[in-house]
Amino acid sequence: MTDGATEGFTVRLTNFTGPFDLLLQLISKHKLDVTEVALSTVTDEFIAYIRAMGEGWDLDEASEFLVIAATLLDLKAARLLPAATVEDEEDLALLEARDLLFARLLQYKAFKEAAAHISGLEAAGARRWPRLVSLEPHYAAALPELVLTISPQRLAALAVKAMTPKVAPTVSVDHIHQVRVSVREHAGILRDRLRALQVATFRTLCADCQNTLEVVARFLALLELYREGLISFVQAEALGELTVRWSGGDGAVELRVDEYAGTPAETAADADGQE
Amino acid sequence: MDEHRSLADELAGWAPPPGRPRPETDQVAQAQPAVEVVPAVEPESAAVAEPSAAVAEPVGPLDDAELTAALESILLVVDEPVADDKLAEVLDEPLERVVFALVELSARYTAAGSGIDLRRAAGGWRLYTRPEYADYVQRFVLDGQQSRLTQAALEALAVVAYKQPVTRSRISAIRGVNCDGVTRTLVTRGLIEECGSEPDSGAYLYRTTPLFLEKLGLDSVDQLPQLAPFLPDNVEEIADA
Amino acid sequence: MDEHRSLADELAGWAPPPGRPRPETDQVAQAQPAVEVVPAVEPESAAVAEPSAAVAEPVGPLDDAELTAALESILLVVDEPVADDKLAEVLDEPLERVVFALVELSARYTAAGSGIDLRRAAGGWRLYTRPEYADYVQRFVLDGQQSRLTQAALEALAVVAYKQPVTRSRISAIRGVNCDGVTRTLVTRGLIEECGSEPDSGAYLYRTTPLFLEKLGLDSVDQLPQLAPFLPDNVEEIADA
Repeated sequence: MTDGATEGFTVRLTNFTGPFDLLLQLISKHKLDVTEVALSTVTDEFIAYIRAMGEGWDLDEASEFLVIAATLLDLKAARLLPAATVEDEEDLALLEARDLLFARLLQYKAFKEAAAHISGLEAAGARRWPRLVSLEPHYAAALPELVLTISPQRLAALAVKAMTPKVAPTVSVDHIHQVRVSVREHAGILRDRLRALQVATFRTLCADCQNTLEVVARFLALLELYREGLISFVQAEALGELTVRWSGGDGAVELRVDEYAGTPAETAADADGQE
Repeated sequence: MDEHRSLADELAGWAPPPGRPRPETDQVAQAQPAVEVVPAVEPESAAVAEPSAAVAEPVGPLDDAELTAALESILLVVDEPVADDKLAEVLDEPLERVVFALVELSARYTAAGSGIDLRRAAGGWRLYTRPEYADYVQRFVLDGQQSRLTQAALEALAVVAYKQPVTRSRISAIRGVNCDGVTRTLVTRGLIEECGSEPDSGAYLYRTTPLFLEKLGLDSVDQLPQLAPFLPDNVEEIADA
Repeated sequence: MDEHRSLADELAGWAPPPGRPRPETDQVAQAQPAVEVVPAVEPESAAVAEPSAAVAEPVGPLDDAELTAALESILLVVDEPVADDKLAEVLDEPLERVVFALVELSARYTAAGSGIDLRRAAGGWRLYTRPEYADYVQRFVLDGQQSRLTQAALEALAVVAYKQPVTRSRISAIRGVNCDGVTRTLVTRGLIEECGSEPDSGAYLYRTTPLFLEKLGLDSVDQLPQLAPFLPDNVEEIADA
């Protein structure tokens, strides 16, 4: 995946295999247990890592990171408020979202530990080779004679069938040269679009993106809009379609979006200072 | 690992007969020199003939030493773990006797520090090199070594191992990332396979293969540690909600 | 046959030590439990490690028991007879010592009436089934043998025919399933054969044999139909017809 620091802020990314893995790594880096405090502690870092990912996103990955980032931001915001008793539906929904996140995180953690066990077995197995040699000639000669009635044409057809890709080929975006994009600009696009549509899926919102970097920019822009309380997210199932709902009202909305590192505009310089 | 230890337990107090005389075996050897000759004078006739007809009937029941030796010979030609009941059938011996002979043979190899290791894997028996000598063996195994699995592939494999049969979307949901690519890799490597589809969604279901068990040195997936201790009780319900 | 007798001559008057104690071997086994123990505290580091880096260099010279065990391990996986000087080179031991160990091992197998027979053949050493048990091995080999190829084997054969020379992992990648088993079947049936190995990976390459051409009634692989006329649209129908 991504390594090292990108300009603007310094983060050291180890390999992580998904949003839960990243969360767990961040939590363990702080030597914390999986608690609400831990989640709150790592929220900013989680989002920083997402920013640093830059290239290398695909839409499916992005939506899950986005949902988790949104939940984390919610939880962090709630902690900043004076502790209140659970009285309205919003609090309840937040608690549910938190429990679901904990549950999925712990479930993932269990499988990660199981994977470590399997890795150990695999390592031990790699030092063991099975007997696998050709049959001694006199046994091979005793095999019943092979009946092979296939025609060359059918063999050719079988070859074509075997060589026809079974899944839709994925288009690599690696070769696309890097374009500089502005998160602020994309936030503006999304604001206008969402105000008109009220509700749209993440996929729809990114339908006109020319490259991965633009998807990432839209993704970060959504986080910014979310942070401003202008939108909310709905996702029926994990990795399912992510729906974005406008909650900023009908009036004109001024965006306070800081630019990120690597933005073409001169505003990029102060990107790392934002909180 | 565990079954290895239990194997040893089973055999505790059992004394292998390292050097007992076996006149019968030698007699048999002298009586059947023709078998040594590589045939192939008329390979067609042998090939066309009914399999069973080509095979001479064995001469009476096997004594313990002969049974063990016959098992060793057969194990030398198997190219995948072979079930004990298949061995019993081919040798026309009671299953318990064959199993006992296999367990004893495995323990004898281990006790003698042999470079050959007879192991139970994926529901069968097969000869393996002993890990202590991997460094030497490696230089003779010319066939390209398969690269080790990535962390992502291991995680997906763990989900399949514990949740099988399971759909790709369920694997993805647990890992929080799309798993289509790693699932494909695991299928190509022969570690998991499709096994029908989910009635409601029509999505393919996946399970682990015997090769998975063999590569991991497991007899069955039941030997994997329980997942439960890692998990709070209600996680499944919450996550599925 | 001849070298078999000469082996016997060589060994005449040589007393095999069937049951001698080997404390060294047991110590070695106990000193290296890590190989068997499931570690995996930091799976990433293990998974990322270079295969060769993971291999510890052997610790000093081998004692007699270790040398014999190492030879057993190597001989278990070699398909072609392996020359004693190659074994000596890999084990970094004097040729005489290795030859002596091989001769002794062969004699020990024979004296113990093992079903495994270590013989010198074609200028090298290889493990064979002991002729006395050929009937059982043959019964096992013929059990369940089919005279027709499965659909999977036919498809793999088609891939080899058009992609040769090709590695097993490439066949698997093209077909999207593990093809190690069917590849072996095709080799056993003489339809494909090894033809060297890929320089980078060391993986064996396979090509079709003259028998394959004969069975298809072709003079050369150039006579196979061109693939171009088949459009992906109707591939399924034609192939499944």
